[in-house]
Order: sequence, then structure tokens, then C-alpha cells
Amino acid sequence: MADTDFDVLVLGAGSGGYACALRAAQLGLRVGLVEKDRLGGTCLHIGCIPTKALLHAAEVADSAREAGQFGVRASFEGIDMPGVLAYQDGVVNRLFKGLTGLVRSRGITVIEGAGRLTGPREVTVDGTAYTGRSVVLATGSYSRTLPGLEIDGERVITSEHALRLDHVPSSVVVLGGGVIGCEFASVWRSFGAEVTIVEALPRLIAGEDAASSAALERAFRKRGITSRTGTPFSEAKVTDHGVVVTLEGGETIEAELLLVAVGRGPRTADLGYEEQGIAMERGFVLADDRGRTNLEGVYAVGDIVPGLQLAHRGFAHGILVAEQIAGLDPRPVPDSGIPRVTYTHPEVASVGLTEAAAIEAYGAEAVQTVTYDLGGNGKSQILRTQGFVKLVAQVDGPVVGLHLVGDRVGELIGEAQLIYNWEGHADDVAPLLHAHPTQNEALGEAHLALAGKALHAHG
Amino acid sequence: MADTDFDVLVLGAGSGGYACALRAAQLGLRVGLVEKDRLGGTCLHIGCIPTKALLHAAEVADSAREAGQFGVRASFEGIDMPGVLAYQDGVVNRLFKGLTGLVRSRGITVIEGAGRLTGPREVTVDGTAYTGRSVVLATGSYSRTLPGLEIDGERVITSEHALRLDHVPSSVVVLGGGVIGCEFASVWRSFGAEVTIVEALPRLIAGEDAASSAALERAFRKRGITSRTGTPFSEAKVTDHGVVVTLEGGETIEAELLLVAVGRGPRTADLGYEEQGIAMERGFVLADDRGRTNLEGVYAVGDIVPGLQLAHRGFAHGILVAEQIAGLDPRPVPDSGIPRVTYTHPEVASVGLTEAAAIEAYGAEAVQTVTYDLGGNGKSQILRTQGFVKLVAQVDGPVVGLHLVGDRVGELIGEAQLIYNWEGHADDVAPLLHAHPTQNEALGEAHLALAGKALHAHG
Amino acid sequence: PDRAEPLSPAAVRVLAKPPVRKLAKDLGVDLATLIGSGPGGVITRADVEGAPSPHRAMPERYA
Ligand SMILES: Cc1cc2nc3c(=O)[nH]c(=O)nc-3n(C[C@H](O)[C@H](O)[C@H](O)COP(=O)(O)OP(=O)(O)OC[C@H]3O[C@@H](n4cnc5c(N)ncnc54)[C@H](O)[C@@H]3O)c2cc1C
Ligand SMILES: Cc1cc2nc3c(=O)[nH]c(=O)nc-3n(C[C@H](O)[C@H](O)[C@H](O)COP(=O)(O)OP(=O)(O)OC[C@H]3O[C@@H](n4cnc5c(N)ncnc54)[C@H](O)[C@@H]3O)c2cc1C
Repeated sequence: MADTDFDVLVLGAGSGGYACALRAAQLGLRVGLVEKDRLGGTCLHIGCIPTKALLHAAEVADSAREAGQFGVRASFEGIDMPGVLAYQDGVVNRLFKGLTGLVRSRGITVIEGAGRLTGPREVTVDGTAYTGRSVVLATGSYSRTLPGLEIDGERVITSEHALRLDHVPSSVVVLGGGVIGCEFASVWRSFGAEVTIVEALPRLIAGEDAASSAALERAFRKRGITSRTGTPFSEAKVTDHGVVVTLEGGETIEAELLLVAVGRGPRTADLGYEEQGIAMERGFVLADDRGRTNLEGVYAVGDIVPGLQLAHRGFAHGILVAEQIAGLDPRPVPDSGIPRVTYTHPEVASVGLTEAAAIEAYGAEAVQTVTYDLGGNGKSQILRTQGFVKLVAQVDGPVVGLHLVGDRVGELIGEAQLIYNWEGHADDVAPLLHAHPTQNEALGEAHLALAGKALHAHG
Repeated sequence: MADTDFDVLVLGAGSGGYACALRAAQLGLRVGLVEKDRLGGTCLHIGCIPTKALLHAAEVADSAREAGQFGVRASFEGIDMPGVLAYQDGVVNRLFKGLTGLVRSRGITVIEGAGRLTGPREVTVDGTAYTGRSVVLATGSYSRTLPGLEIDGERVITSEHALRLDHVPSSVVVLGGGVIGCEFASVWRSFGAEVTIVEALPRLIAGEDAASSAALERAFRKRGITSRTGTPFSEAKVTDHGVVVTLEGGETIEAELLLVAVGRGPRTADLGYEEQGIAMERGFVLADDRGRTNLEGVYAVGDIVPGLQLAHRGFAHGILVAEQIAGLDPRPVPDSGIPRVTYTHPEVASVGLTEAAAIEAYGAEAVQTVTYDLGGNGKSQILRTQGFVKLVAQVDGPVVGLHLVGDRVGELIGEAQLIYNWEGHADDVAPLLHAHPTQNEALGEAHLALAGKALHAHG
Repeated sequence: PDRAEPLSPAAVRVLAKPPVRKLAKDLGVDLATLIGSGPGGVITRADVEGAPSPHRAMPERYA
């Protein structure tokens, strides 16, 4: 019995599931972790990590191409895709080994195979029923497509195929200007492809502040990436040489490949969730801010719960649910406090509210913004990157949104999220020192400006 | 009279002086700013900015050299020093133009020429006496040398000459393993030179935590930089082809160049400071935490005040003194709260106390440390960099020191300094989310570990 | 020292660093009712933790 009955039984070993398992084991609970594929899930194998490896290879390519601007004599000769994949696999495998060792060292029982919820606290895998005092659903998400648009994995592909391409396409249409679409557009452009993004919404990365979207679109245009925003897709036809994409209105674009990046749906179908009476909405599992579903003892974490689909949200869900189950009193972090990074060239990062959302929440008179241009930031000049730090604050109140654009600004979001989550005011930050010359000085300058003390900025 | 009498008269327009002038003008004071050379001082023209441009060129060179590891076909063909200098000058000139415009737009009177304190509130420049209701001394620092070691600017040089070299030396001895010495060692190695650092103290960057020094020395060794620590210098002789450096004990090292980087002394001699009765110590001007010297109305900022010689400390001093003069009540930041970055490859960054200093302050039982290895950090793996985040905390108390080693970790010090200066505890940081995959996650993981909740780390 | 009037929000803010303010908020402690024991009346973490809290249970420290 000991082998099939657990304190915590986790279904799915992606970011949410494995974090939950690790934390639960750390708290002394006996944990079973069901996974049909590989420990680590989407993020480690076909998501965050391999895409960011591609993006770093893209950065290396751009750096070699532009080396002359810095006085370095180097020539860029092309992309060796098998080499890129070997590098990518090397990174993934190293982290995978680390994770596997960690799961083993914490004494977690890994159950290999596809699981199905067959009772309120029961998951059946390959005919064996496993039970848990608590059950955690963490089955993640999959790449969606549009009705009538068939993914053939050759000409019409998703991110999963895009990560395994053995050559650089000469031209690509990216359907969807969200984070994933923009990241692949950025990679392929750095690798030398002609790239067109087709997006029905009026702007790229529409969840971000309008200023960030505009800056990314401008930077992309300079790099030769075409953004067809406000342009609904109509259909795609595979031809002998590639694919012809028809836009609403009839215009067509030809390309070697079509990447479908129209969002990710929850992987919750046919897993027994509905049968067991779990409350769901449009395929997502509903959970409260402590991860509790409507069924006593059943929790849900990660991408199957409506909200931001991000790995670190999954980690946080998993940890929180483990602590909740262990009887601790963890503090939930609302989605607005979760940092968001788009790892394009240039990067876009944010936490908290957009200007529009802040105005909606507090009224236009109660909201104040400051934008600090990276043109005044020495380190950004050294990197030859452009962009800004934009702060959204309540008048005489805390900073409620931080928005950054520029190469490498993703790393600044660590400080930004502390300011947001600790509800810092401009004058809490203004007297503190940022190291010179760093890009994080731009955060300091923005807070100086918001506090009425701009140093390296006109105003 | 209006042209020679000011509310605030600042002597020296480096980081400390110009920041003071800008803030004072912003607060409505009439400001005179005396400068014998160029607005911006050491940092902008012969310090932070040009060295960091060199270090970025070095990064571009390393990236091109190692491109194959990432699947990018590129070849590194060498360094074009005139090209590097043009890039460096481009960055400096852009920032210089910005600063000049800013000083002008704030209505500051710039007085060109060498000034001398000729009365308690009087500075004389080229025979004209200028007066200030308040006078701010900000004359900065210069490269020191050792007794008997003559700088000839050809074979035996300081950082100032090193920045203007028109070729890459084949070999260099760097005398001094402090920040400036290590940064040049890092640049030259990336550019292809043989580099030996000679340092009398037992370790490189001796002001840092011992773990950081050890990690830098190890990384340097792997890169082929030899560190002769604990090795006092004895003498140097210029020969036809270079320079022969003799160490204490008699061993000699030959090289094309000797860089003398043994520290910077205050530029305070013959400026009338002593004559006017200003309290000094070993050439430094003594000032309290509000920048006040012993003379009523006379302030001192930046490198002439004993303590960390950093540009951002100069900025902070300048702003604080301006606010003090304007009758505000600014909050001083003690030196321990000032972030420190060494921009070598890999970078070293820190804020607060070293482990040794914390033990000295609180006793060994009251101090706790956690070290998170970047081997567990996805983004660091992607960058192929090694290093760590080390936290020093009081047991059941705040984090009192943060120490980081690794490429690009200098940007993480923005978050680190908030944690230090806001006296964050591990429990405050642990529940917050760091974006995946970033290097700043390593800060999050270290705080999780310190709170007893390690996620991606054994323990 | 006794205080007749509660502090203004701005004054309270200056007297407590952001993580302490956040902790107070999480515990439901009203900073304006506290008298800071730190230098210059600064409200410390101990002041907040020692105050009566509607959400009594502090998150335990776990090993
Ligand atoms: C291309 C791409 C790039 C991304 N980049 C980032 C990024 O940079 N940063 C970021 O934060 N997020 C990124 N994401 C999103 C991130 O990957 C997800 O938010 C995260 O993986 C969600 O974690 P999860 O645990 O909810 O689900 P998943 O990681 O999807 O894990 C679910 C796991 O459950 C398993 N499973 C499913 N059903 C069953 C079953 N019936 N039985 C057994 N096992 C099952 C699956 O095999 C999988 O391992 C990216 C996603 C993609 C696709
Ligand atoms: C190679 C190098 C690299 C460095 N890198 C960094 C770094 O990365 N980060 C960092 O934080 N710090 C760095 N520093 C240190 C930084 O440059 C100094 O801390 C900073 O410039 C000090 O500012 P200051 O205003 O005190 O003096 P300075 O910048 O030295 O300015 C003093 C000014 O006063 C003028 N002056 C002097 N005497 C007179 C006179 N009699 N009349 C008129 N004008 C006068 C000078 O011409 C000068 O412009 C570096 C320094 C060097 C040398």
C-alpha cells in the first residue's frame, strides 16, 4: 500500500507540479509525482529554457555581425543549426539532470505514465490506482491553433516544431504577436530570415503597456521585422515551396514556414476532471488564491488555472499549495505582482499595472507616470541599446507599475518587482544608490524623476 | 557682481561636483561650477565610462571567439584598437554632450580654469575671485604610484594612458589587484594579451568577501590570467623592448607594459585647503555624513572624502549636499549601503557586509550565510557563466550582505541594494516571484534557501 | 511617550521601511497606532510583530 498511497499526489511534473512535489517533500510529506513524459514539463523541454537558448544564440550572432562597431574584427558566417541544437540540448540536459537528481534526493516517488483522475483523490496510471490525501492537478498547457488551420509540423508549425528545426528558414510568417510569437520572430530575424508577424489585435504583446508595445514594434521595424497588427488572419494554404497566408481582406503573404503562436490552451480534456465534478471554465480549472478547487483536497496549479501562463507563477503556485497542504499559512502573490519578461531583442519587462489599467483603477487624476529614456543611461549607451523605464504611480502613493524596454532589461525586473510588491514609493527609492554605470541606474533615475529630483534627465 | 557671487560655488565638475550643481540649480539656487578640464571629470572621461566601453568591446571579442559553442559560425580576427577608441569616444562624447546640455539648461554658470580656495568662501580662478554663500569642494582623485616607480606614460603607465593605447600589448604586468587593475587585466586578456597581476595583499579585490576574491582568481586562472597575490613588488626597469618587474625575493617578470594600478589619491594638494584651515587627514578632506567640513559653509564630496571611491557615491554626496544647503533634510546613505561592482569577466558585485565583517560586528553565532551556485540557474547556464549568490544574514534578522559573482551579475545589485537598504529579511523576499529564466532568480533562490525553502538547490 | 493623534499616512510611511510596511499590511496591523522603537521613532519589524494582529498566526519559520 505504501507505494500507491501518498500524502500528496501530483499529476504532471512541469513547473507547477514539480515545485509542489519538491516543497511538499521538504515539509516532510510523502509525495507521488505522475508524469507521462519528462520531469520538467513544457518550460524545461519545449518552453522557457530552449527558447532562451535560441535567443542567446541569436544575441551571439547579432554581436558577431555588429562586432566592427565596437572595434572588434570578426565576421559572421552563418548559423549552424545542428550546433545551435546541440548547445540547446546541452543546457536542457544539464538542468534536467539537476532536476532529476533533486527529485530523487528528496525521496519523491515518480510514477511514469499518463494519469487520469478516477476518483476525488485517486489517479489511475496504466491500470494502477494511486491515492493521495491531497491531489494536485498540474497538467499544463498545449499550443492552440485556429479553427481550420491544421498544424502539419512541416510548413505549418507550433513552437514545439520550431524548436527542433534543423535549418534557418528563408522566410517565416508568425501568426500571433504575443510573447512566444515575438520571441521566435526575434530569433529568426537574428538568424537571417525574413519575418512577418500577423496579429489581429492592434498591437504586439497586447498585455503590456502601450508604450512598450510601440517601442518593440519600432525596434522590430528597424531590424527588418514586419508587424501586421490589427490584421486578422483568414487562411493558410500549403504549396510546394512553402505556405501562402491570406489575410482578412484578401492580401496574401508567401513564406517558407508559418508559425502558429496564437496562445496556449489548458491540457485538461479527457483527464476525468469534469467527471469528478471539478468546477471548470472554458477548459481551465478554477482555483482560489490558495490553489483550492471546489473539491475538498484537490488543488490546481500552473497553466491550467486561469491567469498568466508563466513558469515562475507555476513554481509559486506549487510552493504555495504544498505549504497550504502542510498546514502552513502561505501568503499568495496576486498575478499583478508577477514579473513578466519578453526575451526579444530588445527585451520588454514589466510588473504591476499598465498606465491604462492604473487609470481604470484609480482615475486619471490619481495616476502619475514618468518615462526615463535609456539615452541618458551610460551602460545602455555602451551596449548601444535604446528603450526606457516607465513608472506608473498613484499620485502621492506607491509605484503601481514598472515597464522597461531595452536589451538586457529583463534582469532589472527583479528590483522592479520588489518595489511593486513591497509597495515602495518614489521617495523610498530615490535616496538609494544604484551602481554606476549599470542599466539598473535607469530605475534609480526614474524614481529620482518621479520624486521630483531628476539627475541625468531633463526636467 | 552677479557673475562672481553665487549661492553655491562648486570646485570641480566630476561626478560629485556636477551632481551637486545640477541638484542645487533644480532647487532654485544660483550655482557657479569651476572646472579646469572637462565637465564630467574622471568618471566620464578617464574612468567608469571609457573602461566599461573597453570591457564591452572585450565581451564582444570573447563572444565572437566562442560563438561556435552556441552554434554560431563566426571568426574572431583581432582587435582594431583605433576602432575600439572610436567606439569609446563615441560613447563618451554622446554622454558629454548630454551633460553639457543639462548643465546649460539648468542655468549653471560654468567657470573654466583651475580654481584655488583663497578665502573661506572664495575660489580664485585666473586672477578672478568668485564667492559662494556655500562652497563645495569636489576636486576628485588621481592615479597614485609607488615610491621610486616613475610613470613614463610609455612602458610604465596608469589607467589614463591605458585607455588611450593605440594597440594591444603582447604582454602586461598589472601592478595592483584592485578593481581597476582587475578590469584592465580582464580587457587585455580578452584582447589577446598575456597578463600577470602582482598584488601584495593575499587576494584580488581585497575589499570583497573572500569567496568572491577566490572565485574571481579561479575564473581568471581559467582564462589564462596569472595572479601573483601575496607578492610585494620590488622594482621595475624599462628596457629596449619593455619592462622588467622585480618582485620581492628577486624573481623577475618581463612584459611589454607595466600598468600601475595601486590606488587613487585625493587631488587636494596646493589648492589652498590647508591654508584655509580645512581639517584633513592624509590628504583627504574630512566631512560628516552631511558633507560638512569643519569650516562653516564649506562642504566636500566624492573621492576627496575618505571612503569608497565610486562615481555613484559622488552623485549621492553631491545631491545630499545640495539638499542640505537648500535647507531640506536629506537622508544620508552610509557607505555599506552603496553597491559595488567590478566589471570583469566574470563580474563581481556586492552590497553590505562581507561575511568576515558581519562576524566581526555580530559574532559568529549570530551570523548565517547561504551560497546559491549559478549552476542551478537556467539563465546562467544559457550564458555559460559560473558563479554564485552569497547571502550574509543575521540569524533571525535582516540580510546584511549580498555578494555575487558571474557574468552580468552587476545588474542584479540593484535588487540586492534594495534588500540591504530596506533591511529585508529572507521571509520578505522568499514569497515574491522572480521571472524565469533570469539570473535574478538566483537571488530569489538564495532567499528561499535562507528561509529554509530551497527550490532549485540541494538542501 | 504617548501620542494623542494618530500619525498621518505620510509620516507613518517615512517611519517604516517598505518590507515592514508590507508585513504590517499582511498582518493587518495599522502602523499609525504603533510607536516606533527604532532610532528617530522608526517602526521596526519587532514593533509590528509585537502588535495585536487580526490575522494572528504569523507564518511559522520552518527548517
Ligand atoms: C515556447 C514557449 C516559451 C515559453 N517561455 C517562457 C518563459 O520564458 N518564461 C516563463 O515563465 N514561461 C514561459 N513559457 C510558459 C511556461 O512554459 C509554462 O507557463 C509552464 O511550463 C507551466 O507549467 P505547468 O506546470 O503548469 O505545465 P507544464 O510545464 O506544461 O507541465 C505539465 C506536465 O504535465 C504532464 N502531463 C500532462 N498531462 C498528463 C497526464 N495525463 N499524465 C501525466 N502527466 C501529464 C506533461 O507531460 C507536462 O510535463 C513558455 C512556453 C512556451 C511554449
Ligand atoms: C579607470 C577608472 C575606472 C573607474 N570605474 C568606475 C566605475 O566603474 N564605477 C564607479 O562608480 N567608479 C569608477 N571609478 C571611480 C570614479 O571615476 C570616481 O569615484 C569619480 O569620478 C569621483 O568623482 P569626483 O567628483 O569625486 O572626482 P572626479 O571625477 O575626479 O572629478 C574631479 C574634477 O575636478 C576637477 N578639478 C580638480 N582640481 C581642480 C581645480 N583646482 N580647479 C578646477 N577643477 C579642478 C577635475 O578636472 C575633475 O573634472 C573609476 C575610476 C577610474 C580611474
